[in-house]
Amino acid sequence: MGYQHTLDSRVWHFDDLKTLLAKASPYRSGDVLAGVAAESPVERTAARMALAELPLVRFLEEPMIPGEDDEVTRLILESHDARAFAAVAHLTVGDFRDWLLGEAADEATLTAIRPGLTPEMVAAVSKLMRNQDLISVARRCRVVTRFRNTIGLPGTLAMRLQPNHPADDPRGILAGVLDGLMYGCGDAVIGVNPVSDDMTTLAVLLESLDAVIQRFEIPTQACVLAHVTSQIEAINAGLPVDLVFQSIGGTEATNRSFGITLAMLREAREAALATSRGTLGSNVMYFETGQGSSLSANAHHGLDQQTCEARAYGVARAFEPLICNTVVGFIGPEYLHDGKQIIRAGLEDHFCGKILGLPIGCDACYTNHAEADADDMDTLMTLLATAGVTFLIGVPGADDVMLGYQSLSFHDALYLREVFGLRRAPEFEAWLERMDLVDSRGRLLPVTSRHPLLAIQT
Amino acid sequence: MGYQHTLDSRVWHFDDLKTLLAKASPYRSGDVLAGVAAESPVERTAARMALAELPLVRFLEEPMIPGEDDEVTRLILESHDARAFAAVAHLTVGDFRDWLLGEAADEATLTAIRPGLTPEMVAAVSKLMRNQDLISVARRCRVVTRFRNTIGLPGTLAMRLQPNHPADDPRGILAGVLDGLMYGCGDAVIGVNPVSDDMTTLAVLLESLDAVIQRFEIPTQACVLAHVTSQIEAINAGLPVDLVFQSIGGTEATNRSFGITLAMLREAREAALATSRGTLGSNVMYFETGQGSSLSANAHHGLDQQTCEARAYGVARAFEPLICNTVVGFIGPEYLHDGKQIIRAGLEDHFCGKILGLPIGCDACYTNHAEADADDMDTLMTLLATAGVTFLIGVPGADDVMLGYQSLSFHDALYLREVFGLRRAPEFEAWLERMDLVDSRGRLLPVTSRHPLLAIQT
Amino acid sequence: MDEFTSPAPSPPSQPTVIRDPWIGLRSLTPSRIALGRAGHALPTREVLAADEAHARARSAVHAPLDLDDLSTRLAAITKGEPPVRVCSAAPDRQRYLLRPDLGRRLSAESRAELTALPLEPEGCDLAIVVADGLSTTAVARHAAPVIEAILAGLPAACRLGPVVIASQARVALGDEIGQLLKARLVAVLIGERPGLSCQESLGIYLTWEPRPGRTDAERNCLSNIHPGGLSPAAAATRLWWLAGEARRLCTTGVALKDRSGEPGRLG
Amino acid sequence: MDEFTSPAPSPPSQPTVIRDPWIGLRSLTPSRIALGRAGHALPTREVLAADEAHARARSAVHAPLDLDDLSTRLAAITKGEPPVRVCSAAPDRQRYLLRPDLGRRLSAESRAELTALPLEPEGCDLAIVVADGLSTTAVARHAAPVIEAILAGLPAACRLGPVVIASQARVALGDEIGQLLKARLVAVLIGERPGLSCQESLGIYLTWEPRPGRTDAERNCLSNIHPGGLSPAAAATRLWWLAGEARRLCTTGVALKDRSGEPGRLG
Ligand code: B12
Ligand code: B12
Repeated sequence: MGYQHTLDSRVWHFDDLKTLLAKASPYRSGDVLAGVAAESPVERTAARMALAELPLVRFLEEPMIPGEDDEVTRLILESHDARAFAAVAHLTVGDFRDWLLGEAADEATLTAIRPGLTPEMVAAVSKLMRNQDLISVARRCRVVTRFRNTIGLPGTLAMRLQPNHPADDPRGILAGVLDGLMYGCGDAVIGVNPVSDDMTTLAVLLESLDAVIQRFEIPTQACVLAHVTSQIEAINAGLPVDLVFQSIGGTEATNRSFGITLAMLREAREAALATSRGTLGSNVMYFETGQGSSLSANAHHGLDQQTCEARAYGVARAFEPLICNTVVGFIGPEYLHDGKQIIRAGLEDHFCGKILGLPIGCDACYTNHAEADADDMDTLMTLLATAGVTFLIGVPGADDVMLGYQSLSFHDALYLREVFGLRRAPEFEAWLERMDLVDSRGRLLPVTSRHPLLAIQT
Repeated sequence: MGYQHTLDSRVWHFDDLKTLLAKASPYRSGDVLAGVAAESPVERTAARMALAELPLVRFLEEPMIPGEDDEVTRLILESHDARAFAAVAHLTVGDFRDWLLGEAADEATLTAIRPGLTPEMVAAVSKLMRNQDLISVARRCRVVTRFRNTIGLPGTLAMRLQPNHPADDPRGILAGVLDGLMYGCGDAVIGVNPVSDDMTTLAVLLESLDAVIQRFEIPTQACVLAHVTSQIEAINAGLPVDLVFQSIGGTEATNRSFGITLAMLREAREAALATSRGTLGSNVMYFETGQGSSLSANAHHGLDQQTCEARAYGVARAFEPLICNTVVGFIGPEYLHDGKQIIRAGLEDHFCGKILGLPIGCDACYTNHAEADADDMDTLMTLLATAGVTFLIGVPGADDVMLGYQSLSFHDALYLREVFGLRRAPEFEAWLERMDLVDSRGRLLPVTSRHPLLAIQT
Repeated sequence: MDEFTSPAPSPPSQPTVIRDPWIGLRSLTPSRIALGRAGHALPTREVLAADEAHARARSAVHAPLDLDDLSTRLAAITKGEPPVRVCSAAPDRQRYLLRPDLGRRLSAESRAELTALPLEPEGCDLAIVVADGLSTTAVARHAAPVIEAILAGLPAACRLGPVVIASQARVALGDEIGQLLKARLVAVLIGERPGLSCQESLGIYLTWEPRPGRTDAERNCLSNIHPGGLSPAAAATRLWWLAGEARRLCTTGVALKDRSGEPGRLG
Repeated sequence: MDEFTSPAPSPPSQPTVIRDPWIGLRSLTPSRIALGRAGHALPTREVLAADEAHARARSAVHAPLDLDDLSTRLAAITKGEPPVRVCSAAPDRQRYLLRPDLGRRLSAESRAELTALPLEPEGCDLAIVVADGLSTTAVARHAAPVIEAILAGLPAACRLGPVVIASQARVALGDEIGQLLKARLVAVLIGERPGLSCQESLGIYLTWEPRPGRTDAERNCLSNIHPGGLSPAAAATRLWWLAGEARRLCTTGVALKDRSGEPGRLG
């Protein structure tokens, strides 16, 4: 079915729903690369206007990727809850934005409608929202998850501690872990990306992180971000796997290019649940996503990259993860060209994830081939904290020496805590206080060289 | 005297202090236009490193524009307070940044050192600060001023209501005033830019604004932003002038191109003080500034535009204004090319103003020839609110129909109040509550067509 | 999956947009008042309207000027020579936007052409420069009627110089042009930057004894000449009032206050 | 005015930067640990150091590759023909960065050249492609030693195809090259994106039966080959282990798990 809008006495046609959505997206290098972007600001505006008038139900009637071709579409449609949708079923996309910004959309209502919202509806409305809208609606959403601590409580911000090392050296990694813990980071997860794909490295890293957590009784969880198949193998081999990680995308073909299927994710989740390692809850999955991966894998079916991304959240939420984050500026300028595009995408991703009910965080980051810098990250993290982001990622000095990009530093988390009065996951912060690392208000205390954690390597 | 720094075994030379500061500035179209910008990121870094090692006292020893040539330099040096400076006199610019971010720099200390800081020192340190630093230091500064209400209290954000009309029609202007008041704006000032420069228009507008304020007993102040000489004439003619406005720049030659001298500002202030129209205090001046005006007037003496801007704050604070704002994206892309540059400049200006002790606000804005959009304004205003900005400017629908640019809308102020819990000047908010426009928490109430303010035109 | 068309369990009661009861005041101003709100935010309708206006305003900055058409119309009005066309030193729009210094200087060719113009030795009293500035639409629509109104008020003793059309021009380009034309006064009619609601606003900047180096403090300005602002007739009236005072005081700028509105001052 | 040199009334007591007592652990990792803090922020020193590194990393992305030098060195190592040079369809660095699709296809000329190469009819077992990727420094520094180590471990039965140097190349360019060379396996040595601390990291991507359309799930990867990461020797050992398994399983990618580290698995 086609769509159209008359602007300035010119009629603009849009062949189908995915074209309409793509043309209504803010200017973005990845959509230009895909050839789906609007060709002029006027065409973009016409698409946005046509989109505003589209009833939300159209997204149920016209799947953008046919279910026959795509298990993600099937997952989305099969899990759609018509009763939950009823509260907004009469709205157009434009009215839905107004409704979301209005008083009716309080925390309870937003929670209630989640199962009725599809990723495509959410992507669509986000395209009509300004940065401020993305912030003000997201901050009303609350998603709380638990494994060994509680993530997502009001007034909190968690941090993934990412202590990567270019040779997977366990001692080097522990040095990074220590650095993060001393700066009060690590409640979301202590998560290492292994350079090497081999099973021995995986085993060594899993055991070494587990040993630290056990020894210092840290109320947090570890993760080694190998391929999900390797992690399943590790669980089966009896290795200590807290969270199972996987990169996911918003189409079946993207996931295939990542070497995964939904069945594999199900298998992984069940394997992890069976080990019952979580003390407070059973959110055992950790996902990463990011705009551009579908296009990069030539698996976007003509969809714009932000709609693909929202569909990845549709995948993620089905597995009740403890945490899920967009790695927003991670791939490069071909998908998000500069700081402005990264910032906008970060806010969109956070909004879409939150409103779909995901415990979504963000790896606020950029590569050295993109037109971005640390100022852009300051901006993005400040906006995300305002929007109530669940967690962010911290790397020593913001410099990931293995992945070759800049995320946030542990210091950045302290800035956000000071400025917004944000606390950590309560169990983790209580531990920090017990360890004399923070005071009762969560602020860093001075430490001496005799602090017990400094014996981490022994 | 020259400066130098060795980087990667190459020695970088900087002829003098102004060259060093200019080259240490973030990339900015205006500095490129002036031919003073660093020629490569490496040169910029070298300049920043050299600047970090420069003792603050150098700024007292080496005025960037000789006092003989420039009354602004003289004003800055003559009003410099060596005792207040003593607390930081031993620091280099780099250490000064560290010191500002440290615990020693609490509100009281920051207030105490103000008279010891020159605009150049402040501009210099801002060049070593990331966006987050500009935010976290600025938010510790507090500047409170009074005329008919109290501006700058903790937890508050004031708004200038800017109801311009392309034909100076008083009824059209009142419609704009009403719109702003109904949305809870106007505590900083109700300030009209007249299209016409003629004295009759000035008189009509002054009387009409005064009549509204009197009739509804609004605890706020009005201003008609004609040239200061016209406002002095208006005062002398007995017209109701609350605040005296003037655009100012950071060099004598800039001010000359604006048709003003410091003596004229002194005369204006004295004339305004003599009328004793302020009920709570005697901050009678209103200034606007903005990066680029010195270069535009060919009056920058080879200084970078941000240092010129900081010097304008040196001028402003000498006149104890009620409010002063940078009009940050107002002129165009030749000075601030895009959203990123506007955002950065806005944060710099706010930081520099605050730390010098100015009640500084921001006209967060952009023109249609710049590479910026409403998303950038959302970002900027959110960052500024985080930084504790004194006031912002609101225009109906963000569209100034006379000046041809976009500022913020009254709605934007509501967004900031909701997200950050920011209140208005207390006297003004109490009035809004008395008028049944807001509830006890400052949130907008529904109104009917019988609301007394709607009779504003009669 | 297809229950979504079944009756909603909690049918919506509140409207999604809160309306502002002072919407009737819209006739008084082109400002975007009484827009209503979605919660605290601008309603979708208004966000999109602003969006559209932004796209339009941005393209107005780049719209090309039909020089031939304008020349023809101006020649008809002045009933004389077709206007002289000059270019600033800014070679194209992109550089014009980023290099105001170039927009304030004549290109070498234009300077040569103006220098070579056969002028009265004693010069002229008023030179009119039509400059594209930031809005060619403003110039295309209003330069001709404004000049017509100006000519209609031309005092007998006033010698008018040639009309000049300047491309990629800033206000200060009139200083160099005026000097080369030996004008005692130059009036630069220039396209003001396009806004969301009005993309055709014309300004007039009047400078006494124009020459490079004049500051803005030494000019007077009439702004917002367009259907919603100052009319051509009113602009011309004010212009002649200011021109008269300029001649009397031998200056323009801050020292020359516009009192044309004071009773008895006009005409 | 010159009292500023007089003794400060409140002389500073605290240091401006808080140091981290675990600074000794720096020897264990190239990570930026124990940076200390100014209040909660990175100290000026570290902000500037990161700044410098950023400038350096950004220029590394654009550093040109000395193709002649690399060719000569590779020819010396392979003791054979100089490597074949090809270009992707991305005509320059700027387009390479924004058009990964072009970086994954051969230019028409390069395709024609490869097609015209005189090849053994049965093809080869392993083709090695040296691709600039995002870091020419990585390639310039480590491609030669890595290839030397690979050749040192070359099993007797393994027929090596010509070495190809590919400019403006992405990983997947190896699929087309490998297919044209009739290679059963292609190893793409590629410059990984430069980071703040390391701008010379080389990656190897191994693909069984390369042909356009292969997904990343069908490759194996060895990453971070540089002095602080994997050594050329270790990379070669792993590569041959993976190559052996690939031949055995007739696949690379997710289905092929690297177990070279398990006791008894290697050698
Ligand atoms: C960017 C990147 C990604 C992007 C790729 C998208 C893109 N368009 O670039 C995303 C985020 C999607 C990604 C995903 C994954 N990645 Co990755 N990725 C990288 C990274 C940071 C840079 C790659 C690079 O610069 N390539 C060079 C450029 C010039 O060439 P390119 O053609 O543009 O790059 C292609 C390849 O890099 C490929 N790719 C990316 N990751 C992986 C991983 C594997 C195993 C393979 C075969 C290919 C591959 O994707 C790109 C597009 O085709 C590297 C780390 C590094 N320092 O290099 C890790 C890295 C290669 N990835 C890694 C891993 C483990 C993964 C995942 C398997 C994680 C997971 N558990 O799901 C997934 C899935 C990979 C897949 N099968 O597609 C590991 C590989 C470890 C190993 N020895 O096998 C690395 C080394 C990082 C790490 N240590 O964790 N990755
Ligand atoms: C941009 C702008 C400025 C900028 C100019 C810097 C710059 N590089 O552009 C800044 C912020 C510095 C500025 C300052 C002032 N401005 Co102003 N400005 C404008 C604005 C918004 C746009 C001008 C434009 O598009 N010009 C066209 C472009 C293509 O040409 P340009 O060569 O780049 O522009 C030059 C002129 O615009 C000139 N200029 C700018 N303002 C003024 C004011 C006067 C009186 C004069 C003679 C010249 C002048 O500065 C520019 C650089 O030389 C207009 C409103 C409008 N809708 O046009 C008001 C406007 C022209 N300014 C106005 C005023 C009052 C002022 C101030 C006197 C305010 C004050 N009290 O201090 C000051 C000082 C002006 C001076 N003597 O220099 C009034 C003029 C009213 C009148 N009829 O006289 C206008 C109409 C706005 C208003 N209604 O308030 N302004």
